[in-house]
Amino acid sequence: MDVFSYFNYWVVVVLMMLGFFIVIARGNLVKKLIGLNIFQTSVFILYISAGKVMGGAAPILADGVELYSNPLPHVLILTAIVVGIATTSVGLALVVRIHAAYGTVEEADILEQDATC
Amino acid sequence: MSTLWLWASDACLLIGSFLLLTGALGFLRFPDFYARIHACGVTETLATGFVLLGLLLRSDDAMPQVKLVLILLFVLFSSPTASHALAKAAWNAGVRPRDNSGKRRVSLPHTDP
Amino acid sequence: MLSFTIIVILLVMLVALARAFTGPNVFDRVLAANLFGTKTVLLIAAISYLLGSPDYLDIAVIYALINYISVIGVLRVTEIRRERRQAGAE
Amino acid sequence: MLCLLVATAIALIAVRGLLASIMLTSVYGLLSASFFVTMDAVDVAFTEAAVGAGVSPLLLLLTVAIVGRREAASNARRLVVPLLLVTVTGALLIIGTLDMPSFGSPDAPAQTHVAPRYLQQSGDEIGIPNVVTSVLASYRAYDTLGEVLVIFTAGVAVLLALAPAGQGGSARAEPPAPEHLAPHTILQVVSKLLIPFMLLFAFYVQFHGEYGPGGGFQAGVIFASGIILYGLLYGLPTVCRVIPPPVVEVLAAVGALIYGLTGVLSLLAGKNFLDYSALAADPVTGQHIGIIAIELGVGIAVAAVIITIYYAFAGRLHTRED
Amino acid sequence: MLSQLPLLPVLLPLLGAPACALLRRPLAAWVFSCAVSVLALAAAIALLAATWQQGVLSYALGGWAAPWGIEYRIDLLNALVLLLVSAMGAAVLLGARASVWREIPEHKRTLFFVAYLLCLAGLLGIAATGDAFNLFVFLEISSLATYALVATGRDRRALVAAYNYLVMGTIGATFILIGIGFVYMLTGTLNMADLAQRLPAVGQSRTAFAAYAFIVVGVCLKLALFPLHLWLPGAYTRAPSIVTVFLAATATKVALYVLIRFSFTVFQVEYSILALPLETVFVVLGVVAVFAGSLVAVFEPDLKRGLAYSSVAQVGYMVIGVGLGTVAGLQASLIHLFNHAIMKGTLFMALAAVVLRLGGSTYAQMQGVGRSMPITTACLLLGGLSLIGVPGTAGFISKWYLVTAAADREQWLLVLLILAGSLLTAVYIWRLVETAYLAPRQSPASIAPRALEAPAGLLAVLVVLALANIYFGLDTRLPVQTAGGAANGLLAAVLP
Repeated sequence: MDVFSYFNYWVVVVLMMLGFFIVIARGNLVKKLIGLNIFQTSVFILYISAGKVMGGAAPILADGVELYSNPLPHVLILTAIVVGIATTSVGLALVVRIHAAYGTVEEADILEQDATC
Repeated sequence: MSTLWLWASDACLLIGSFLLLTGALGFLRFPDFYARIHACGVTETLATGFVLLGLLLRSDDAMPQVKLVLILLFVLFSSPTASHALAKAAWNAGVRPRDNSGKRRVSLPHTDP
Repeated sequence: MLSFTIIVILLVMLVALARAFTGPNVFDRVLAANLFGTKTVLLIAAISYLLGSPDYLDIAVIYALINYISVIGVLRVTEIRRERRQAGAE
Repeated sequence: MLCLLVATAIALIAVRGLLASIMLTSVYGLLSASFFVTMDAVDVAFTEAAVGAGVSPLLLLLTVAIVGRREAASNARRLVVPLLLVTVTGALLIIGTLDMPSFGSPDAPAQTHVAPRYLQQSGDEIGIPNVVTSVLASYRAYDTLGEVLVIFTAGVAVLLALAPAGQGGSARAEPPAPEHLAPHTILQVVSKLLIPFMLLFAFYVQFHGEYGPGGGFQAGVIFASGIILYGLLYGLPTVCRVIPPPVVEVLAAVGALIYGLTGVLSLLAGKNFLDYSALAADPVTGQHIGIIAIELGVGIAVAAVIITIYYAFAGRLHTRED
Repeated sequence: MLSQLPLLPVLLPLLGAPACALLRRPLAAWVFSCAVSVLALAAAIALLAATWQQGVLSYALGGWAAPWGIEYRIDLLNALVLLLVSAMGAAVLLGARASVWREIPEHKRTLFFVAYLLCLAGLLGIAATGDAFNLFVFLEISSLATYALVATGRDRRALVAAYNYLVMGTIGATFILIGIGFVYMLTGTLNMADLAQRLPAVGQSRTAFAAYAFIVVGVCLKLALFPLHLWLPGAYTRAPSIVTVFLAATATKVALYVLIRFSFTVFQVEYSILALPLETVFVVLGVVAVFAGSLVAVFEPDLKRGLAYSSVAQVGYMVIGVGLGTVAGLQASLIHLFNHAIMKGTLFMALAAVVLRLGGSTYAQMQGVGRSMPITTACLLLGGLSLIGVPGTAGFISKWYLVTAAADREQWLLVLLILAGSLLTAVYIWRLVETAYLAPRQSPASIAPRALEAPAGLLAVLVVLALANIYFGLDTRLPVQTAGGAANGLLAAVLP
């Protein structure tokens, strides 16, 4: 049980790091945003895992149910999801503009163009 | 809920699961795109129907039943439409069926990797 | 029986994921994503019965909607690209 | 389930080509949403399904349609530093988890300190069964106002980045060359059947949020998705005629203002900002009115902003070729 | 109305922004945002006065008491930062018209002001809130608005700068989110005051350590502390001049506030300074930042970019103050926070005028600017002197307090290094003097001969800011006493 109790968190950590890796290792601007998305979603999973109560029900009050999962992380993550999609959309808008200005969305090509002019 | 309903539900779920598995097998093993879309398209609609029916037989409230029927209707509408659109788009994009040996039978106007 | 169905669905999802990964072309991936979506609908529905809370069915409805929209979205987008490429070539 | 998530993420690293990545992102969204369901986070699953598997892949798709889906091979030299960084961060996180309360334990501080009050008393104080909605819309209503403004900011930011010149700042696209829409009869017919149903469902979600999963945000997303579907099939000019972009932009601001003014109203009534109990003689009724009002604001703002963002991207899609 | 005071500075711009979006005419939008920001400033001044009189003010949003609802908790520190941010926000906006009309295309101007108000509201919200998660939400409002504002720069490199800022900023924000999540798991609360009570019980656990580490790294990304500063020069250089003024004067200051708040209020000093080697980490990073930033600034051909690097250096000074971990160090840090906002505001505002008239801010373009734009250049120079820390200017006061604080801890090497850093500053400011006054005007014909001085609105604000440098160099009561009170308040609970 003890190992299992952390297994959940560890998987989340692995997920976060996979997303984080995509963000910093990839040169494609769109792919970076995808990585950012994965990174954020994994943090959401961390929060939600923290709110789970074994044997609890969804936090919608009903007769005869005593044990509920924690509603607070759910609320926080609802907000965080919105923040995530907002960031993604702004990032994508910038990518579109960058593509219009440079004709490419690869970081290396952009750096090259900036260096030459 | 009587045992009879439960049995019926189990049977439906079993058939549904079987269909799902066959569909997945086809999706994994068939040689080209059109065969694969056939495998999923056919089994998917039927399997979804059976699984949802199985679930339907398990519930005794009105609201979940209504929702299940809604889902069922929606899937019945959208799934074939999506398959159709996909196949059509693939054809327009120049994806062509292959024969048994895996070679392209129809020459391609232009490729789209 | 319910849990058996859930396991089967998870299995099918794995297959779809494998196909989404291997491709070979875009449409296979779209198909895989579509399959994945419909299987999620079933999964959520089944889970909601396993946990005994029919509220979850709302989520299944959403999945069905979203799934359809995203398939259409992918198709339209690939099409628009092709049209524009052709327009550019002419 | 979690292993499936890991598999998807690894696949995302391995796969090249943006379209495939987007498909996998969508799958990732679906999977994490399913995971949220098993964690009892119904509302979150609802939102993640609509956003993670719906809106954000759609936006990514639109972007890829504009910028192309090729992805250059990454440079092997560049991998060392990221790997190092990731390993260090990951190790720190693992260390961090070691002293955590174990997973699912009902005795963890998170479960015993603040949350119990929501579960035990929101029924009396707010009077609606969905505790997530009570916390979201009343106890932590200010966060939610912030959330609405975040999405409003995103709309402003996207417009600021993508607005074409000479049109008063709105994302109106000139009608592009006639689109080749002929081959979509079946899709159009079926979708026409489905879209009203979707919009209806959005309203159901909007007003059912007090009793079950759902609420303004989810409803807004669903509503916007329906409109986007319409736009995808009938072309941007058609949908712009039905719902003109300037109207949507005004609605986005109005939605945010409805929320804010609900708060100001309670302020004028002598209570604190967003204290809905000032809105009616009976505090619980006041809470009801307040929650309905702000959820409406959230729904309008979210739907309007997402449609605006869609217009901005789709406008780019059509006008770039000149 | 008095009981609502803590809310007003944030609420006004927060609701002003969507209302401003309804205005179609850019001029109306500008007037409206000016009105809103001036009102917010008035509220912030009243708030500071109220805090002096009544001590800590608490405001329960939604009428729900603290750990259950969100709380605004205003002590001297909050009030100081609120005042600073709203004052700079209002001042910059008042002087913004000419520059914005020059640099932003017409159809984007209304939206520009909306984004500006949102950014202001976000920063003020961060400074006012007493709830950890609410801080994250407002951080994102201000960040998103900032990305949009930076991206409106005319150069296409502004887009890349904004994108890089977005990626880094989001990583930072997500790190903060992880940290807050860990803390929440440990204590079950998000309210800062409540956290401060409950954290000591679990303060020695590895989870708390990781949480603090993530929050610090995340905040330092926003703060642009030395190794994490990579986004700053690009963003400051490429953003429209007005945005640069605003960001330089406020954004990093608010980030520093967050760092201080989390280190001293939430995680408490014994945990953050004494039990961990963080003292050394902060001081070393600060010193490295001072030298790295200043050295790059010395060799930079573009003054705007040079000043951006100088911001990296100045952040270093502030972090040194935090790292000293004494009341005096913290006070010095806060004074510098206040003064640096004023001097960088002056410098970048003057540069906005220069860019407006000359089209660029490289040393080559600015040759002989002292003769064509005398008032602007005088203000620029005044800001520069203040940056060096010449006696009689605000910069001298902050350097003085910093050196005294370091001397108190008997860190003589540190004292030496701080003074050496000032010397480097003097080098690049001298370069400015040389270019502006001593160099022959490059080609008199290419620059319009007369009427080069900046337009009156901009110039008035600029002169006020420049005089503020001198005023706060002579009459130091406001920043010194408030900072002292705030530092005492932060450390009183934990230091004997």
